[in-house]
Amino acid sequence: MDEKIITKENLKAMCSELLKNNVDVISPLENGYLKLKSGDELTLDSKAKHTKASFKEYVFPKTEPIIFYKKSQSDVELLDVKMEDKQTVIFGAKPCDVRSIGILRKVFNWDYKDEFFNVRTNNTITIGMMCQFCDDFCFCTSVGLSPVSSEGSDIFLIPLDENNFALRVITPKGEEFIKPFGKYLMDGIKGKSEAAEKNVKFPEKVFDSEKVKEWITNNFENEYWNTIGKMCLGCAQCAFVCPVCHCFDIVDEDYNYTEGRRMKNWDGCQFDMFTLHASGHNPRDIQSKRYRQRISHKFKYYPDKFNEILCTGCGRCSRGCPVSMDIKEIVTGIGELANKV
Amino acid sequence: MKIGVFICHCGENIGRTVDCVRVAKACSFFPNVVHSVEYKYMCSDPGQNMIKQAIKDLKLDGVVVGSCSPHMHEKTFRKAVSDAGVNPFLCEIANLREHVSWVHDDKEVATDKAIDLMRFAVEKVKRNAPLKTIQVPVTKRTLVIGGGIAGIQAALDVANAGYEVVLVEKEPSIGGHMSQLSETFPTLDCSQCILTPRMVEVYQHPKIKLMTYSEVEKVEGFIGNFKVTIRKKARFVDDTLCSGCGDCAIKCPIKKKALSEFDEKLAFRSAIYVPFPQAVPNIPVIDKEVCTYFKNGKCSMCVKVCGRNAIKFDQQDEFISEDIGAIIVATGYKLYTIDKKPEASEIKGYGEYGYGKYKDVVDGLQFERIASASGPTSGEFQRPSDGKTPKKIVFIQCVGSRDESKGFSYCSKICCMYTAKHAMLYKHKVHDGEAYVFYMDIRAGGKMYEEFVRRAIEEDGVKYIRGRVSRIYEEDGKYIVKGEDTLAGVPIQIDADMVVLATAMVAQTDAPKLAQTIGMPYDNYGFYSEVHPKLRPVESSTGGVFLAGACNSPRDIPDSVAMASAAAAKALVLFGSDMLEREPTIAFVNENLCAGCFYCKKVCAYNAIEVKQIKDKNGNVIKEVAFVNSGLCQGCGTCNATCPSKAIELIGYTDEQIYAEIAALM
Amino acid sequence: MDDIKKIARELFTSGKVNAVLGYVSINGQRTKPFLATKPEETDNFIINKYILNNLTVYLTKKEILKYGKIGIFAKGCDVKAIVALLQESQIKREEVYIVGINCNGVCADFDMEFSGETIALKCLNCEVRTPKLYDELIGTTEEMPKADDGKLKMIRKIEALSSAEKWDIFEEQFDKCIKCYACRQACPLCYCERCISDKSVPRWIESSASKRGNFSWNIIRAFHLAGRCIGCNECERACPMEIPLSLLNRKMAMVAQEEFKYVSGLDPNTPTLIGSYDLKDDEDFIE
Amino acid sequence: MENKTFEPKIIAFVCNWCTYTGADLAGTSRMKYEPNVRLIKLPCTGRIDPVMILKAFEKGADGVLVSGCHPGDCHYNAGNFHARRRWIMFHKLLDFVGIDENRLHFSWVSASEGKKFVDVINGFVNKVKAKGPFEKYEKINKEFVING
Amino acid sequence: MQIGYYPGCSLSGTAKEYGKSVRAIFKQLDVELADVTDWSCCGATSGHVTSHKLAMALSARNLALAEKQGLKEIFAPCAACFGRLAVTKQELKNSPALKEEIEGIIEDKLNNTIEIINIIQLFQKIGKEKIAEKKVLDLKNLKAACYYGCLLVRPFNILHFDDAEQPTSFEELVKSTGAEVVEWNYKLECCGAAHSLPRKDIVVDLSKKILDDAMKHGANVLVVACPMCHSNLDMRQKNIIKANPGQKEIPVLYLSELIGLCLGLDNKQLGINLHTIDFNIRLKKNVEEEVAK
Repeated sequence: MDEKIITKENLKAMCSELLKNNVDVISPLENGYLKLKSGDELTLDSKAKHTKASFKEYVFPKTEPIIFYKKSQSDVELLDVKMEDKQTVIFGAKPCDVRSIGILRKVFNWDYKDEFFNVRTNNTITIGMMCQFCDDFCFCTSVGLSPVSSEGSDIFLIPLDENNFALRVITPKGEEFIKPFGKYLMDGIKGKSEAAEKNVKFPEKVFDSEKVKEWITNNFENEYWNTIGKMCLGCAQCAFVCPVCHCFDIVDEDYNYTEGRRMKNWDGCQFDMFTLHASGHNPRDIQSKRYRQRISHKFKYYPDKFNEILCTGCGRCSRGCPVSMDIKEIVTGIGELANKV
Repeated sequence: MKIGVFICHCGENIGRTVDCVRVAKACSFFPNVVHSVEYKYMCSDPGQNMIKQAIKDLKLDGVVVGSCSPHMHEKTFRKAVSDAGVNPFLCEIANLREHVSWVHDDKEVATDKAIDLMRFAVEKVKRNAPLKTIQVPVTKRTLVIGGGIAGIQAALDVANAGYEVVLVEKEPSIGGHMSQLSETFPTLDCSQCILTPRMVEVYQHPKIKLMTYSEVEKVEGFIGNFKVTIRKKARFVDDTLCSGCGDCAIKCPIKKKALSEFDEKLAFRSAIYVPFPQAVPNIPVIDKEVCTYFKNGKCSMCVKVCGRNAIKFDQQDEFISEDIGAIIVATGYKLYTIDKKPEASEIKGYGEYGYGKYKDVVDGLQFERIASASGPTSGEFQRPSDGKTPKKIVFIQCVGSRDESKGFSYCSKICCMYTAKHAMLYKHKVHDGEAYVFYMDIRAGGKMYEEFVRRAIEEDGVKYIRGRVSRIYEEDGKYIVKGEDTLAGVPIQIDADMVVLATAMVAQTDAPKLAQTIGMPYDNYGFYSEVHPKLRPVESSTGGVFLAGACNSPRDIPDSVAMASAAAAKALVLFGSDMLEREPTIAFVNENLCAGCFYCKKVCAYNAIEVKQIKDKNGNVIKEVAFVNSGLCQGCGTCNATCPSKAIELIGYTDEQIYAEIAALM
Repeated sequence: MDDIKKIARELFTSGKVNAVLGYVSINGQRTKPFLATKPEETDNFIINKYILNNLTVYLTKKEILKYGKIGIFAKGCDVKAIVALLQESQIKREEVYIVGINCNGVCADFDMEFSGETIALKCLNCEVRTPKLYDELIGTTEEMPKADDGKLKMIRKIEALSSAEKWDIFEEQFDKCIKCYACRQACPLCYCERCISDKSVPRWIESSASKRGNFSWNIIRAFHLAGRCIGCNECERACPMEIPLSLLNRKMAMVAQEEFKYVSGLDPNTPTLIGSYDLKDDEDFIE
Repeated sequence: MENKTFEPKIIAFVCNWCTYTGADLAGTSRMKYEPNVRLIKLPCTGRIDPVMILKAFEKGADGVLVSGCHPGDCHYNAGNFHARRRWIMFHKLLDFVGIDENRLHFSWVSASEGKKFVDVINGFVNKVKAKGPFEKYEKINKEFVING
Repeated sequence: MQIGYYPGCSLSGTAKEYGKSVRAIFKQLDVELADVTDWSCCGATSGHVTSHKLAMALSARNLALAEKQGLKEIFAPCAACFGRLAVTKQELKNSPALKEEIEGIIEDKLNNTIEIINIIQLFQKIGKEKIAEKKVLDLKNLKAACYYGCLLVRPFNILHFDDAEQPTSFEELVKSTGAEVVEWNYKLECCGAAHSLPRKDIVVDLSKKILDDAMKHGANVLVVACPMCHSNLDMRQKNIIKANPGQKEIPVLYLSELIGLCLGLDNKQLGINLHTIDFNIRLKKNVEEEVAK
């Protein structure tokens, strides 16, 4: 399908129609990625700062039951969780967010297929949008993305002016999705969207991820880790707002004497409990080791295993860090060390 | 875990309102329950044998009995379980009688509640740990606090059994209130005549260390192992040198500045003084407040007359530490103060009786001194204002007692008797005198007591008027006593020469302070609390601390003496073994989790939390954590609740156990 | 402001400390905490309106403790945390060298112009602009912009609501919680070896970021800080979900003051609020 | 809908020495009271941790009762004083976040106050009955129920 | 200072002079008395012996009116009114159920927050300093026996402002006028109260004892703060004298009148001229001479 043009009004109308059809529409608003209540709420501001958290919550919830159980005197009965078969549309997400689903899909479908993730993502249409925001924390270009990257989007929007967007269909799923909305689309004008893309300010590329990976491989015991890691407070803010951090913990919770649920909860590698063994031993006993793990996982282990950097350069973790630790600065530092070698 | 459940019908007591069969059946479906039965009397031998047999046959390692209150039969069932080879602490009791069958009518509802309580207990027992009682050694020395008749009796009993006693008295002499009394009811024995030999016996007893003019400053430790610090107040007289000749007091120029405490302020005493001639020890003290030497350094008459150079103006308070196994508290009482409002604002004084305003309105102890042969009037009945013999005396009972609006609601117990005695003593000496007693009820329960009161009324002609006095005022040298004769239903007015108020026995002013020092409970009135009013009347709830006499509640001499002997017996029971067994319900610290904030230490009433340093292999201190002294810990669990990360847990009531009980609600 | 770098350097050269906790500038006004372990590492030290962090949080962290005696730059409010840590035996006075900062208020966040509009709420009515405890004092106190205490107003407003209305407010706020524990980690007084929320036997606080898990966590967090919280508000600043945690903390501080005349963090020798008692404590709510 | 009257579930945390014994006394005196309360015996009110109260609500209690020895009568001298201080803070906190004061009741019941025990139980049960089920807490409890 | 004022029936009837003097002196002392508009009977005497609830409702109505007027405190000079209002307040506070019922009867809501104060409390509020400041003449010739009667400091479990058996606050106030106060025994004894009508003989007997005791202890004036006491001691004094030949007269003043004299007001302004027993001429003369000076 050729590139089309759609007005903001029509995008809103589209949303309203989706909502009427009982589709969940998620879009970045001032207070984060929220479920819209009406199409009018849609802002689609490509110049807006990143929301505090990514939309990860909607494909990989902060907490969800994965099984229910009923205990009797000698037995336990297990009951599957019925997933709601409901379509979700993520509307107007930044390229660095949209990309996350593709990265996550790999880990959730590697040895064990995570049905919860798969059902949700299969039911999700992602409508990405070109990003015109760039601050000191952004570094998507250093991890192979860009503000105009449509990778991961089913449909991609490029703002042309206040009211008009170029609409590019990226995947067949997107094509299928947009069909009923043909009435809202106008034919595109050649070159207009490309010109808009050219105008976008790209963040400067600050490190070479290959070199970073190589340095990490060879510098497990480097003093650098200690220097940067000791200021970390050990919360999981960075992991929980990150579009691609995906660690989780599984706990059982009774809700009465005989019945309960098994919950899958977000977890974070910066917690001291994360690697605490039952014996009391903790291989990552101090914060700098935990911080090393975070960086290594993102820039070495995950790339090694899945050929994907576990980072989209969105800079969220840095913006929200209570002690202003900046992943961009830290990995850039690694890059510099790598260059010196 | 294999748990056996045993439901007791308690004859019909439980069975009548709880469907025990249904409870047993329901319990059989609880996870881990492998055996669930009911029986008529679980505490009977066959009942206990059922438990033992089931433990053996089914290899049970947990037992829950649904029966009466654990306060009744927990020990019984624990013992049965223990006999069958299972740790006694793996047995839990669900209270199906006091808390269910006796308090509910609806059988359905009661049975449901019983099942719930059983579930709580099953869930708890699953998480019980096998525990061992704690063994602690016993120091076989007794501290007796208070040298009144109760303290004297207790000290003598313990000492005569062969154990050392430290007797601490805050006044310069032992003897207490009994030494102030004239004669005693109902026999009219001379109080001092029967008391003094006992005082001397204490003084001469090789096993008794007597410390007068001393106070307990600090009590550390626990049953069998107390460490007590005693403040020996400076007497300014060296007790090792003084021969008790009394010359100093005779020569002391201060004669009319200090009122005698012993004579209840009806007479003067010198600045250096022995409270009364028969004092034990017969060693004077100097009253710093009135002594001229201490005021301006000008007089030292006593130093001059003392042949043994025993006067030591530079003497300081001494602190003496004693190792003690048992403490007997016998601190006695004081009389209700009526001349001014007591500190507690809710208690109003008896301003309308004019005590403190009219010299001839006196309280019970003052009248004792007036009646006493050793008193300021040498036993002659003279009224304080002008020394005239009172021809008409009004006695008013229940002043401060049985009167919620002005004093205390309790009955002071001895006043009926001492008033009858007072009136009788008066009538015996002033034959033409008239004695009126205003009373509310006459309470004369005791051997020969009622007879004694009848004698006062019938033989000695004391006039008893049932009613309260509303007001006393002076008119022309007479005291107009206005009241009501409730039997006749008429207002009554008596112009008396003297009025005696039967003021109540109340707790010592500093009773709460001592209670806090020792760490034992006291009631709203300031009397020390016994563990159980019927079955454990002489034990305080603090282990190893026993009570004797009026510090526990108002009581007379025979009761005090009996109680003192009982307390002594309790101390001796304690000394009967070398080691003590204690419930293992104590706190325990998980040192890995302890962050060393020491909130546990702050809330511990027993100083049971100590600071322990955790060191690495090189001996460097890594951190400081809390450590529980298992001897001191009494197991209240306040530390457990206060600890934010639950690094300290109360064994027997762990968080896990309590959680399990809560979770068993639905 | 005094020559901050010089002061910091001198702490090393005089041998007073082995490491110094201070603020370094990132770009212009933004600052971040930094532990200098060598004199030359103090070159970027700065004091400005954006020294938002409460550095005392580091005083209980193992990796920092190993340096031995630590120098710390501390505002009055931060020093309150030091006082609380002293009360709770977490630090030894002689192990910490306090460079007290006479404070004229800090900005609510980075990237803002400092004014009466943007002053951090905790700075309003601050009574410890000159720290209560220090070894050395720098700076001077000057006039501070005045502003409305919005949080206090909000507390008063909530107090006036019905139980159901209050519940709805907090249910909505707590529901946002993702259990990242940034509030806990940023809190100088959350130093437990193992937070009760991380304990699983028994699990008093469910670890799920479910509604009830979140409710328990937020209530117990506030309760464990009741009478202890010194009001630095780092928890709220750290919260990525913007839960107004200070409402609870301040409410508890208000109760402490109203009921017990207790203000935390003023005097290391005062008995702590929880851990002590008075015979005359309020009784009216108990039957 | 439901004709049956609402029977609240109430958990009581009581100390062993006073209130539990007071409840025993109510029993031995054959006094009758409402059957809705389930006692959990603890050594002392000092042992009562606010997390327990919260957990009781979480487990479906419509009300929580806390009771121990009168001030000054604590078997452990000061456990109830420390408890009282904690409760002051905690009940104000719960009130602030919207847990109705009528659902959390504090009382002193001594070993000799069987009658008071009965009054406290009946009074509180009636109070909670008047309030109805704790729907607000039920709602957050039922966020993830078996396929519901 | 403004204060709510509940005069009660006596002060406009049998105790007119009390009402008159109260208004006069508080004006002098810069206290504005804001009358409770549309006030009705307080429920004393026949009220509360007829029906407990009627008495409650009557007082409650007045309290509700005062609340609506925005008054925070009301001053009731009559000891009986004061007692009824204070008791009602307390009882309704103790029993929410009763309060609800009474609210139903009076068809009005009651916050029940109003403070009720009697004349002594009001003087205490104003302060002796204020009286001293406004003092015109010293009443040093007066030897006053202060008579509390039964109601002034009772019921003590509600009042708490003075000891019910040994009160001293009245004397303290009277001393500030310069008058000497005598110690005597009958300051709390019963005057016969409402027996005034059905059993005059009882009043004669009881009140005589009070008068005698006061004179015996050297008093030349009796000071009261209750209309009932005043009528028994003043109005019935003639009967007492008639029944007891040789009985001497003693003038009986209201506390407000005594203070009024001290503030320089004259007999007429204070209504002293309305008394049965003349305020002793010699005393009056002394007072007038002082004024002249």
